[in-house]
Amino acid sequence: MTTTPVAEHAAHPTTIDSVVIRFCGDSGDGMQLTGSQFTETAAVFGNDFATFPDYPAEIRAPKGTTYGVSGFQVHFSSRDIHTHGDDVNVLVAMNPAGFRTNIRDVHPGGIVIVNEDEFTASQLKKCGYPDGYNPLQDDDLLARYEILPIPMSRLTRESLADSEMGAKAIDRCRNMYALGMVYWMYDRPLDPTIAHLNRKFGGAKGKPEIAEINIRALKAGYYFGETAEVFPAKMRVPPAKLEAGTYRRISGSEAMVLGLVTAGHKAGKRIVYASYPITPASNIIQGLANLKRLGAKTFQAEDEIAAVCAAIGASYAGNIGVTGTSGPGLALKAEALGLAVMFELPLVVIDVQRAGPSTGMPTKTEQADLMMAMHGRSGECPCIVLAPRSPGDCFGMAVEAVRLAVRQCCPVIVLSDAYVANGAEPWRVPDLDDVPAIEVRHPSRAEVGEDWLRYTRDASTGAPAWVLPGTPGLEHRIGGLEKGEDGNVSYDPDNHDRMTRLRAEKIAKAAEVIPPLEVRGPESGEVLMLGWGGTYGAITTAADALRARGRSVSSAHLRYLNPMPSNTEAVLRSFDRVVVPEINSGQLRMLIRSRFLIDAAGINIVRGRPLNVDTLIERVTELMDGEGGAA
Amino acid sequence: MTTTPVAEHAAHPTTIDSVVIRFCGDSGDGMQLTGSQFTETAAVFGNDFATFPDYPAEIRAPKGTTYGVSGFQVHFSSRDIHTHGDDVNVLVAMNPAGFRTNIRDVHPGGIVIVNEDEFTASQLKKCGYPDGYNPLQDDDLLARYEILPIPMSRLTRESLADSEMGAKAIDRCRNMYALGMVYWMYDRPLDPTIAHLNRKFGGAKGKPEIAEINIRALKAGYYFGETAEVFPAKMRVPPAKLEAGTYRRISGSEAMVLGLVTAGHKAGKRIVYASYPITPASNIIQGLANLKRLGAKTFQAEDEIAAVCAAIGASYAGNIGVTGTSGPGLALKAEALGLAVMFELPLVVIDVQRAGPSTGMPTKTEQADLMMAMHGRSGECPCIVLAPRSPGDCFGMAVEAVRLAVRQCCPVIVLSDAYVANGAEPWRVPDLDDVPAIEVRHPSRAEVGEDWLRYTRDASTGAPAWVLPGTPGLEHRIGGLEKGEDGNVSYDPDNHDRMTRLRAEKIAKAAEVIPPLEVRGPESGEVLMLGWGGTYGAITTAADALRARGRSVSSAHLRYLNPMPSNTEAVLRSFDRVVVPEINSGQLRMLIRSRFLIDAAGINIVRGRPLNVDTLIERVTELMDGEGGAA
Amino acid sequence: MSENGDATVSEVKLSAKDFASDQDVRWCPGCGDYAVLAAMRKALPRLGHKKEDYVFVSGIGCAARFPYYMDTYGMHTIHGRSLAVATGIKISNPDLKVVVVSGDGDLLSIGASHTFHAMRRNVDLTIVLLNNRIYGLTKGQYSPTSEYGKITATTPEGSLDYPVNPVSFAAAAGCTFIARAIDVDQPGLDEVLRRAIEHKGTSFVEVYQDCNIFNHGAWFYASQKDSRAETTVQLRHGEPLVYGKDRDRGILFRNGRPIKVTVEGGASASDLVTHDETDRSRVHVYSQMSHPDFPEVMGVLYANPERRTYDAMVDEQVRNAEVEDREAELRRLMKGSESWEVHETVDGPS
Amino acid sequence: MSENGDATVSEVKLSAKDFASDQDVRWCPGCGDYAVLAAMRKALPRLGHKKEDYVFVSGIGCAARFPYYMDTYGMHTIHGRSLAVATGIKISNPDLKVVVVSGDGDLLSIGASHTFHAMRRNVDLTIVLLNNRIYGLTKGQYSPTSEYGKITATTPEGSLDYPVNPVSFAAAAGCTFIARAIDVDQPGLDEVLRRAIEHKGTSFVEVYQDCNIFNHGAWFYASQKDSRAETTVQLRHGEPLVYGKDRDRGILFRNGRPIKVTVEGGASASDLVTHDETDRSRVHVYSQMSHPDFPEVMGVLYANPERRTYDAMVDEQVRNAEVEDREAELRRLMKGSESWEVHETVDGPS
Ligand SMILES: Cc1ncc(C[n+]2csc(CCOP(=O)(O)OP(=O)(O)O)c2C)c(N)n1
Ligand SMILES: Cc1ncc(C[n+]2csc(CCOP(=O)(O)OP(=O)(O)O)c2C)c(N)n1
Ligand code: SF4
Ligand code: SF4
Ligand SMILES: [Mg+2]
Ligand SMILES: [Mg+2]
Repeated sequence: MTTTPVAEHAAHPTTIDSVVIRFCGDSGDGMQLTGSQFTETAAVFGNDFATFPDYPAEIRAPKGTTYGVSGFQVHFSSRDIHTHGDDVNVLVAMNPAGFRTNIRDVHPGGIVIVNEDEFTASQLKKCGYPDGYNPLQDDDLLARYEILPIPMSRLTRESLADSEMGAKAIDRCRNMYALGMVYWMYDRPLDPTIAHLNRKFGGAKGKPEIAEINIRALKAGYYFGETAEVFPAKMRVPPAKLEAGTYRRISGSEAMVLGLVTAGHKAGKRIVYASYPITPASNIIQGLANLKRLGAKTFQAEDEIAAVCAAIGASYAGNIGVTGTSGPGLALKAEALGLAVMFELPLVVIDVQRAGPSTGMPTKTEQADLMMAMHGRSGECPCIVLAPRSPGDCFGMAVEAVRLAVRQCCPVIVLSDAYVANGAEPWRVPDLDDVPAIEVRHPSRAEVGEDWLRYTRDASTGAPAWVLPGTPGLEHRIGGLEKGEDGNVSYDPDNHDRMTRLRAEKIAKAAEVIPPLEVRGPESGEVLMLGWGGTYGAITTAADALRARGRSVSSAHLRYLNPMPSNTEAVLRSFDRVVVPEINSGQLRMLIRSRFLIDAAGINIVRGRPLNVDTLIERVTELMDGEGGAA
Repeated sequence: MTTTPVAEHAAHPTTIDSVVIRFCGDSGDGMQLTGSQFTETAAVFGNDFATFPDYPAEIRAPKGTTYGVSGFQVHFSSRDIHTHGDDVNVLVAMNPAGFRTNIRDVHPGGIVIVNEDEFTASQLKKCGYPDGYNPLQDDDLLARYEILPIPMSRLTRESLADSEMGAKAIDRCRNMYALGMVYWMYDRPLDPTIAHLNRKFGGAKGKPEIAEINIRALKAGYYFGETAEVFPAKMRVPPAKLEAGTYRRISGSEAMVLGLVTAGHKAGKRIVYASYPITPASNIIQGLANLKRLGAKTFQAEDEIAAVCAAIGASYAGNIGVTGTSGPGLALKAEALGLAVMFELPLVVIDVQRAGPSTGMPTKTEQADLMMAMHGRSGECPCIVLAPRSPGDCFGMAVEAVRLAVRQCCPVIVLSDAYVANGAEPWRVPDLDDVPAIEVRHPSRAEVGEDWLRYTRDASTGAPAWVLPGTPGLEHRIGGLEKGEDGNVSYDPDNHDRMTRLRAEKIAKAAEVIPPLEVRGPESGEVLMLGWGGTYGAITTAADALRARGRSVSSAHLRYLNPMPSNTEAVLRSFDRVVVPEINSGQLRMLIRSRFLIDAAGINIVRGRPLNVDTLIERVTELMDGEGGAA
Repeated sequence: MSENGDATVSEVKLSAKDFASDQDVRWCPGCGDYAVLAAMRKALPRLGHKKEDYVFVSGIGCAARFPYYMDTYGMHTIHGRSLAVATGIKISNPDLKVVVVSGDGDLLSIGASHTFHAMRRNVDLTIVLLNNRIYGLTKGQYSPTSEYGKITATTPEGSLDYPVNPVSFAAAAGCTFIARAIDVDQPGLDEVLRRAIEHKGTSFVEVYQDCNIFNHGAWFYASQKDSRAETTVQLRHGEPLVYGKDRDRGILFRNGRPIKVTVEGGASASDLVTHDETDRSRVHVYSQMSHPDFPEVMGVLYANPERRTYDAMVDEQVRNAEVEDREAELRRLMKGSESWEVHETVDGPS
Repeated sequence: MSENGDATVSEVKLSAKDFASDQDVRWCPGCGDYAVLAAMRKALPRLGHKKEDYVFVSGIGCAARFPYYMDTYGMHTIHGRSLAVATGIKISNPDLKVVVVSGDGDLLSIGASHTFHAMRRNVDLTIVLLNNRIYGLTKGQYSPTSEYGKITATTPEGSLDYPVNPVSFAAAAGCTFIARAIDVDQPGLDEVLRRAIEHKGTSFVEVYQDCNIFNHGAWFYASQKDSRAETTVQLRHGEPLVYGKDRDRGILFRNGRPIKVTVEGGASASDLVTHDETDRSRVHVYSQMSHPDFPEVMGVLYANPERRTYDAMVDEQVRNAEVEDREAELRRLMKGSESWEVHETVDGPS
């Protein structure tokens, strides 16, 4: 069935186990598409992979500027990998600005494929190189990297010389030309991309001529690799040995959307997702807006406050109210979260964290909203807090969030982040039957009997019932004022003290139904690297590497931040030292220290980027060898 | 000059050192006025005192209901006291609802003066007593308390029988009648109250006839005491031995207002106070609105977000921008506080805490916003946090807030609470000259030179300069996006890491200019009771009492919560055990544990009321004697 | 709930008492809110919907205590956000009858944006604004409807901002039902409340409400028996705008502006404006009629039952899209457009 | 700053270049924002105020990047809050010239309440709304001015809420200056920007701005050379509302509603409405004129320089109250109305 050249030319490529490749260029150069296509192909080929798309806050910053550079990194491997990779093995730079901003991430000796046609005096100047300087002639750089200048613009044009399409459309095919070359280098099939292009431009959109020139450019790039012999030997990254099953590529946002609708289905409820657009959370509302066929309702509110309030209203009326946002939006929702805590209604709140404070760096990642999620409300106002550790894990955490919100009748905050949401990995598609049902009960007058009060609690969960308006005979009022057990206003001092404790106990009780904290590596030893959220890959890889070097280092990752798994303290106490790497100034560390009085050390790097495995290895090694670390 | 009976009848009263008296009745019974007048008189007489006004959230709840009861407690003494007193020695109850809700706070053997005319069947029923029951005939109560039923309604009417005023106006004088009786009991001068009544109803308001009947009722009550011999012996509470100086009675809100305008004066700046009304913070905007003569500008904004934003704008344009609110309002301001942190402009934010979460119990006190003040914003977003410990201390803390905000160019959050704001105490009026000047500098182009950048930092403070629009040649842009040193947008990862650290260091640097933490009692020992905010009085009194009983207990009070005084850790480590009593679930305790890894224990009582001295003594004793305590 | 998306009609005959909850009413004696509560409790039984299908929603303020006193479902939310919560309720379950009752501060100051956007969307709910031109619960600060120059707790020298005109506000937002009534006028209240609740779409009722503690008499010009005939015009669809104790005065419109005229012997009545509640453009003219220059209009100013409601359309989009076999569709979705199989310890495909 | 509260007039002649900051402009190539920036840079030098007296304030969005590109003082605040910050600036220092530039989402969705209240107060500032009927910066979700049924990232089946009419909104808020222009019309922009900035009070300018990435062509009906004459009417005070390539059509008002007529040989021109920018009531009629039923009005719709500004009145109240000797007054205040002296170790007064 394969009509692409793969079968014919897969002669004797070198086999290697992992490659990190990064595509970069102007925001308009289609780098996100190129990267995703490469990923898709790696996925279908059977590699494990992890991706890191990185783009500017500007929609389409002026061409050729450094702040307009868009990048997409893919780490693909025949091993089980966890990160997008620290160092780049192959950089594809479509213009000087891309080259300039990305070259320092390339591993010494790495391959750098550049579109030399763009390295003109004016372009070089635009991205800030000194007059007369051309990095492609810089001996230092040439010595450090294997720089391959290729006239991609010209080659693309030539390969499409007979096309009727305009010059602009043709120039837009450069990314496919580049992708074709890279496919050749790594001995990849072209099929998935060809199919994608046909899907994208054929059918409804009805621009098959666009599909055609893109496919031709892709193939031309591939043949160039074959013919020109400018590239080092063809390389092969065999499929990874993953657990058996059906796999797909999934991004964090996609997994979150899927998790929500799955949870809704399992609860027999609609998801009502109310949100206000904000990077990097907008993909969730956009994803759900396309899932009306599964009963999801979306509401683009006038602001974040309206969004969370509408979600509260939706839960009150009997659906699963969910709201999602990023840090500044969560700050705005604080007051309404207090109301939800008082109401004791199910509510899911997703915070896709980005670099702050304030507007900060909206497209960059960070983990600095943990303390806000824990404590950012007036009064004693506890919520459940969860955090997915990887793109695929968003599915499970979304289901957990709904399950716990419904069970405990309280807000559950899910702390995702830009890296998790935008990144992608292979995901073993679970069998829908394996996702446990979410039990929902709405009492009727007959069921509850006469003595029942609105805030009578279930002894096992500590939560009151979820009573729906429309139920005859259970009319009642709820509010944000302190309430007695009947839901009416109470200013009784002892009642307030009791209610405060009951609300806290209810959250703590969730610990009874969450899985224990697992340790990767030996269950006791010198150092435990403890993480949460999107740093899972980096921490796990670093700890594995340290163990491979013979160091006594294990790792553990908290997906449940509040309450924490019941065995957390026991796990931590089994190690001489707990080290908490975070993309913040030490927020989980603070929780660990205050709860357990354990002198946890921190590795805190707040650069708006995922943590670097090498840096973690270095810092933990220093710490173990006594050279300090930010305790 | 004294025309009141005091001089004549001050025969041989018994001398005692302290009395706690509480007036209670319907919201419409004028109990707040009665209490303040008693306080004013105690003040002028020279007692030390502390007050606790306690009123319902409803403006004027239906007459006779328990939730419509308004109370005012005064503790006055010839000693140096710190709290409004746990147990009431004398309760004045103007109606059965007041009696019912307050009787349990009366010390066994205490005097209970009731207006027996109001103890009718219908009134008794309204406040929920069972049919046919009258507490004034309850033998248990009569045995436990010295209950004095007095027909105050009738006596007031009789004393004003010849007045031309209507029945309603006459009935409204009952509170003055009651006050007169109590003045007799405690041998107090009537002058201050008479002067007050004349001031209030004379002059501009022009209702001297109202003043007259009130004064007559007051005197009639006094003479009743003299004649009727229903009261136990007249008692005398001599003036307290306070430090020499000029004193006045001051409430927390008054002191806050005064502190702000004083700070403005010392900085040579206007105070621009932008706020949205909310209990119990509204008194501050209302106080400042009346101080236009001192240059204060007030702005009632459309909501709390607009208020904080306007305050930021005001600071930007060169005045001292201040905003004030209570918990739910602070939650709303979170996003804008992040902006102020990014801008690095001076800003003062006052949170008069009330019982939460959500709307909670708006007129009741609590200390549960500390963690929100510390961490309730997205990203790494540190602010300075201060907390006055008593009504008078609000003056000093307001001045400190302005001083630190201007010096460090950052938001300073002041955590007051309902108890501190509404309570009153004698306050030694400082000499204005003793309040140090607040240095403000706004650079000009000439001063900064050519190389200067907007976010160049002063080495000693870590803060950038406060540059004003209107300054020729220093035009620049600031924003909430991460910035380079020039203020322009920067997405550079290392810059973000650096800026995050610089903003944190700047806040930490404030520790260099704040006073050390002081210990009351021995500087080391078994237990240190550590507090913050409005619990100062209760903690101090409890610790003093424990020491008096020979226990090794000292106390210390943090007025600077972030950064903490540099000697904090040293102070804490000098004691075997640190106990942190708080009206929350353990927020300062959490900070102490995480920072210093000290196993601080908590005493956490969340009843919407100030802590009880006896309870503290009991709990600390238990703790020391090994009977537990909530660790 | 019925299948066809309408709240079903109650079979048992209910009375005003059935709509009274067991909670003591905690407003100040003499507060205008009592009258509105009484009118509401009386109006609902006659609409025939079931008690359990009503949800009263409010923000914070004196007015906002309203839900506690109705024996229906009720939510006392937070300051200014009632309409956002109410919108969520309707999106979630369009069959519920949602009535928002709150104050002028709540709905037009902190909540102004949500009020505006709910109206713009035409969410099917009723908004009853208890306008006392003051902040009651927080003890007498000026509100967005307070008159210019008002002396209040926060404005000892007089307020400096111009009041919002609630009717203009609603009209600019495209609200599909706009009405006005006075607390002491029970028949007037009864009519507008019932029509508002029956209206499909966002209905807005401004009630002139006396706060007898902090702003007593603010509406006396319109509410007192002796002056009411001169200071208000009761609108009736199809009837001319006539007012005055002797019904001898009337209103006509010229160049988009109202003009007061005297009706001589009823002859010139034909020149007067005939109220047409379906004509949105005249709401603007009505909004200009304010005391003391003009009598103020009372009753239903505007009613447009044609525009579809937001919640119904949201529901429709979803119902049109929904698949029969959700489970199968979900399985498909989970697999995604591209998936691949991994078998135990494979070593490469070729 | 001068003593009399007006920003002083610049002595050096400035050019557009002087108002350009050193920052690269980061909008998409072809974005309509560029034209507004160019017009602003050109307009300011001719107003004669000093550079340092301008503060440009914005919220968040593509449009909101504006301040970075002006070499004046500038604040890029947070989403929706620009007017609250700007109000604080003016209260603090009424002498500054404050110009707010932001997008339709920023000013009319999350920021709607602040926009409304600033206008209601008549704070002396200029609001330039860059209306592209879309959320640009967050990549193409529908905005409060998007047309009903619009297909966007969040509304794949079409949006369901009715758009805000910015002009009606401003009119309902009592805004004292209302104008409209199109990004590509430099003379039109120049006029309204200059007049808006010179206006004392809140001035509002709606600019039809093309987002050529997410909503390209939204305004083509009004902005394209070939159709503009038919789809827009340029307002000029005192002149009739005439439009059309051959200026052969006009507008008249009847019963508060606009009507299109053909002007035969210029004869019936006298029946046409003459634009009177001081007449607020006609803003309402103008706001009803929308494409495709009517040509849309451009230029200054309304200008009322009479109403005093909020910031000036706040300032005046304070200046009237301020005492000469602040120090003495403060000492008095500190002592309060009742104070007493304590002397060392006293034991009671009598
Ligand atoms: C977030 C928040 N801000 C402020 C308040 C304080 N507050 C309660 S009600 C109210 C205004 C009340 O005025 P209005 O809405 O007109 O109702 P009224 O009491 O006059 O009926 C305010 C400012 C609050 N509860 N929450
Ligand atoms: C509190 C908050 N919510 C949401 C966002 C995300 N956000 C940034 S700009 C924007 C809307 C942009 O639309 P508009 O105001 O019309 O400006 P444009 O980009 O179209 O010029 C949104 C939703 C944010 N930055 N902050
Ligand atoms: S304060 Fe005014 S509005 Fe509130 S309950 Fe009392 S009278 Fe009514
Ligand atoms: S996205 Fe649209 S509005 Fe934003 S810069 Fe690009 S073209 Fe302009
Ligand atoms: Mg009100
Ligand atoms: Mg826009």
